[in-house]
Amino acid sequence: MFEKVLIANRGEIAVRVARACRELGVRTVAVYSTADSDSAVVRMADEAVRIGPPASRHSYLNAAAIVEAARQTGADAIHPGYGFLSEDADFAEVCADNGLVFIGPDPEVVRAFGDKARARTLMRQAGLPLNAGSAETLASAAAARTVAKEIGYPVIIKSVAGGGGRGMAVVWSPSELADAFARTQMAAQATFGDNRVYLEHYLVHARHVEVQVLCDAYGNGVHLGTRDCSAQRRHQKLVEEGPAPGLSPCTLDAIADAAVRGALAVGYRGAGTFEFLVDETEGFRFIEANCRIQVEHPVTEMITGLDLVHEQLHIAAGVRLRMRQDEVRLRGAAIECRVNAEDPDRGFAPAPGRLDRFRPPGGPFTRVDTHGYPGYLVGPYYDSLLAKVIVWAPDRDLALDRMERALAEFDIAGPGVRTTIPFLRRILDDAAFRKGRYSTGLVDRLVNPPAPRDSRLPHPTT
Amino acid sequence: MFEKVLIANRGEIAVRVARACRELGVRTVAVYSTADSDSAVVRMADEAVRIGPPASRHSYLNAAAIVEAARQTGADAIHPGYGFLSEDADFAEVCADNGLVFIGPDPEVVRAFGDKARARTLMRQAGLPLNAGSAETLASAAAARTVAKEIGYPVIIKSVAGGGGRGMAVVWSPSELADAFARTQMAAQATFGDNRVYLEHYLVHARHVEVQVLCDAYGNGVHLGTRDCSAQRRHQKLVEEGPAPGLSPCTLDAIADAAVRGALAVGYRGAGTFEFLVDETEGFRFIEANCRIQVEHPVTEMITGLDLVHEQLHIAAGVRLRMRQDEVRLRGAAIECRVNAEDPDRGFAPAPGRLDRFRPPGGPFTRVDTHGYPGYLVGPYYDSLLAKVIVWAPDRDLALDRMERALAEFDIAGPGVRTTIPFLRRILDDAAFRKGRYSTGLVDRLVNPPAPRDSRLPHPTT
Amino acid sequence: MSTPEHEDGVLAALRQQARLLVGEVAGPLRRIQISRGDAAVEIEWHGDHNGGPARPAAVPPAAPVTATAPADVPQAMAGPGSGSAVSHSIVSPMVGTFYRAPEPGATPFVAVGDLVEPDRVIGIVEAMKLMNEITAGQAGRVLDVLVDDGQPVEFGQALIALAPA
Amino acid sequence: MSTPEHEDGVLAALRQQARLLVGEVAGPLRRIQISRGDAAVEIEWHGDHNGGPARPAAVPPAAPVTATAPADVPQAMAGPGSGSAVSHSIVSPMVGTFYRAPEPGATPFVAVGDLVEPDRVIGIVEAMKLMNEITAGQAGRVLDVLVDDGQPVEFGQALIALAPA
Repeated sequence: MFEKVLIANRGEIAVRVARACRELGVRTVAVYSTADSDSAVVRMADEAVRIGPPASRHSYLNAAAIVEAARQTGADAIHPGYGFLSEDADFAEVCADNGLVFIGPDPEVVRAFGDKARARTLMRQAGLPLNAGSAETLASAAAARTVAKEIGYPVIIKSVAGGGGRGMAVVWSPSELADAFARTQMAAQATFGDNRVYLEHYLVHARHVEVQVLCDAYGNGVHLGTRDCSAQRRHQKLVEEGPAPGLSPCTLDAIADAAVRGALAVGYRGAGTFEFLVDETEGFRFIEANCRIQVEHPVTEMITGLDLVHEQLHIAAGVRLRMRQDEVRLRGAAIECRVNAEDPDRGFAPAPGRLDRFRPPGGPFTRVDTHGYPGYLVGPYYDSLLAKVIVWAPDRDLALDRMERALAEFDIAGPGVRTTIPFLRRILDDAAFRKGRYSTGLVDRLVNPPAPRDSRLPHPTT
Repeated sequence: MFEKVLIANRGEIAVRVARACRELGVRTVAVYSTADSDSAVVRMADEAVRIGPPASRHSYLNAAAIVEAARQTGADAIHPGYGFLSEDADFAEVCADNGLVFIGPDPEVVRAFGDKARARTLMRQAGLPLNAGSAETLASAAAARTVAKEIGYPVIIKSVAGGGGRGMAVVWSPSELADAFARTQMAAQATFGDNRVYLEHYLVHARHVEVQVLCDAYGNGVHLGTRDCSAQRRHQKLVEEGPAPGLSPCTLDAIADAAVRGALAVGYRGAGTFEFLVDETEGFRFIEANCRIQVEHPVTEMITGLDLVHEQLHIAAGVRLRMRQDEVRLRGAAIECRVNAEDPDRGFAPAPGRLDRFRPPGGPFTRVDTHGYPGYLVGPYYDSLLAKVIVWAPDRDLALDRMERALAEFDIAGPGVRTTIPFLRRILDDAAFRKGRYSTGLVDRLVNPPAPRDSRLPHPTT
Repeated sequence: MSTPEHEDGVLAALRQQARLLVGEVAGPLRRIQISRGDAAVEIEWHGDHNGGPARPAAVPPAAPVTATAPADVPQAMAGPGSGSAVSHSIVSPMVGTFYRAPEPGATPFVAVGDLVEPDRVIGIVEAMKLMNEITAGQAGRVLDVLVDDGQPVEFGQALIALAPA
Repeated sequence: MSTPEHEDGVLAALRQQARLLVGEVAGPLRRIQISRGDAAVEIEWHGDHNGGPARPAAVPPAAPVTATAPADVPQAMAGPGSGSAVSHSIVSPMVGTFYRAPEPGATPFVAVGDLVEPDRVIGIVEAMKLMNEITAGQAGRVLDVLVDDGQPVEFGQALIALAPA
């Protein structure tokens, strides 16, 4: 195992990684921007290095500063968390060049999955079912129109370098295509510095199901079951649960097996997530893979009893996978709610401020991962995730009741501070959600109660 | 299920019960003394009734006020928690007389187990192995000497009405007996209003192992595995864990089966705990039973996935036991540490005060049951339990590492406030504890490091 | 952000504090202000309270009484020495049901304006089917009866506002 | 009660705040007080600081500067307009290793008492094997060199205390 790990992240995931390291007896180095001087992980880590100003570009995305901090403190590995540099193949290479273990897959694998079009090609070769769409990137709107005509509308135009729900547009009819194509290209260039786009069939009532996999450096891989992440607003997940409800065990197994097959085909190493769309007939298609720990990984931890960050550390340290597939036991149901510092009544606008009161829920089978504390200043610089509330129960119904109890208990207050808790409670209260029969349209239905629909308008789920 | 439950308790257990009720859709009534106006359960419950002044005798032990509060609010059941009225057979009867369900066993069962001598008789009849000792209560020091001579020294003199580690004395030689007998009688009279005492063989290096049982009103009973509570200071538990480590599965099964046999023999109903002493050869003897939810019940919850307070409520509402013995699956290892507002450096003297900072640990498989919050005033009126930290892991070693991490994370500070956390960390750090090879002498060894022993002095483990 | 329940809880706590203060201090109210952000309750009385003639000039006008919630419930226990100079509450010594009169329809034990002696019964609190007579505890004039007939009362709840004689 | 680690953490944070303040305000120190209960750091400077002659009577003696930890790290960035009237810190623009001289054994770029121009190199911060020259950013007199040669520095860490010219 490593002696000392540098945590190249902030917020709740940095705290999460610090906890895992401490439990394994690994010393930790936090890095932080000047906006995060008082952060929980700075307090929790064995050492902390200030690496830059608030702007992520000069701090948490500043590879040189992070590697330098690792060198200064003598860290032997870097855990990138999620977001920031976690899926940056160049950073993974710089780490290797500087004798640091990047806790994640090989740079080539990160790079392959970072290119959504290339990922599709690789997974097709591995035998995974794909959503109908362009085989490669599209050179022009005309090329896009040809493919769209072939597979039928609606279609979704996606940025090759996209991620986190950005750089995509749904197109409902041929007349909207040229415009949407140009817009997506432009947005992709601006956001990712890469204007390449591709196109897929758009499933209106799809469910977003993902599989957690773990692979070691010796060609062994297992899956740890499924998670349903269909409760999304503008492709941002709000609620995740596992196992994915309302699907036959046979379908769940088939999806999970496909994920492991895909992972092993590319020599994946570490913890990864394979995402699928599942239609109403339980047909499933690969959409993308994430080469990092996922925000919603605690759902899987609650169900399997495993600590995924421990496993990441073991695998990165060269340990063989510590379980066979038949030793992975899924038990009960778990749900995660993301508590964001956003105002659901004002279009989920960020609502930062100082937390005068911050009392997370506790009690049986209730877990809270957060960097918040009383007096903490939620700043405007980073994403608005403030806490994750995760509950477990022997069955899904009780897990929902438990989550309602936990959210009702969560006491957060401060001038200007608003959170998504009231909206999360509306989701839990929704009859379709309660029954486990919901798709990616759920949240928009709750945000915008149904009205006479004009199919020519851009669909709000984009 | 009940419509509304009155919680006749305070502190963390009142919060615990309120959570369980809320998850089952049961409305709650908190009762509180004037010292607890700002308590967490008052804030959490649907209704709250102020029942008396700080002194427990006039508030939490005031049966009339509690029953009246139940009547006023229309509660249909009373959950007594632990301590206070939880094992008061008269209170259970008063509840029944007033049409209220007392969530616990029948008053006769409570009364039988409340008389330690009678409990021994009943359990002997049920075929449970007993510690050698007097068959009945002892009329005089002479009678005690006769029994002691028969079974051999050391012996322990116990109050028939005792509990919570009070009203007992260890006697190492005949010359000390008369004195100890008189002292225990006097203490028993003063503390419990009942001077009857009995006598047992005293096991110096015993382990304290208890079994959680659940029985319904229809003669069905299961056990939920064992807990080891040997880490005690003056018979007050500091750390509990499950399953009891270092014992053969065969012994654990035998103890657990004995507990269920004992419970069914007396028509036990609800959640109960049967306590045993286990000697170095894994011989075990019944010592007493507790007719209530136990402080350390979360250890069992973490291992079984069950919610014991839910089960209490279901059973009291007349539901059949919801699991057979072969459906109870024990998984992994759990540990609980009691964080008391006491100063370990000053003989564990209560160290109350206002909590300026109160940030409990979080993260994977880490549970905190507490009524504390930032700004909470720990008062001098009640017991000093401030929080219970419970962790789970697939194996005991990782659970210990996780507990160390969690305790290190727990941030409590306020003028005058001290907690047992530093001492708990010493226990976790102890080599014998780490190996799972410890007995009831562990804590005293840590409090008073070994010195040349004079066997004529009262032994420090009393 | 607080969930609605919690916000209501704060407001309810503030209201309760206000209610207790009003019961314990008495005198004609001018204004109650309840806040939530940083929780505050402010109560203002008219300068010439006690319902009687204007107070002598030597006594300064009543300043607003401010309390911050959550605060300990004031323990306005009955008995000599515990009353304020201005007013005093006779509180319930137990949880129960308050009765203003010895039986339904009968004349109430006391009315606003009555002068009472310490051993005067001012009402009954029924608990566990026992009728407990509540005495004034000290001499004074009844300023207000704070609980309606037949209403449940908590321990320490103010029943009668009294101007000590 | 805090665990020892946390207590150390508070103390360390206080010490860091003190260190930063000392670096950023400069002047001869009189006293540093670090507390822990409710966390406070108090620093007092001598009235006649700047290491030079006694200041004109028009300037009042420096008052104690008090900061409460945990506070945001003061962002004493180099550049005109950001310095205080009394002193100014030249800070490291990156994480790296600070060197006072162009090579081992050579004369340091600056010494205490030197007058520097804005473009004067005051040291080097090595990061990722690149040598980054740090310039004074504004004119002034070097009051103190706050980091030893070859020591690691964080982003924003004060390197040189400067009295603006």
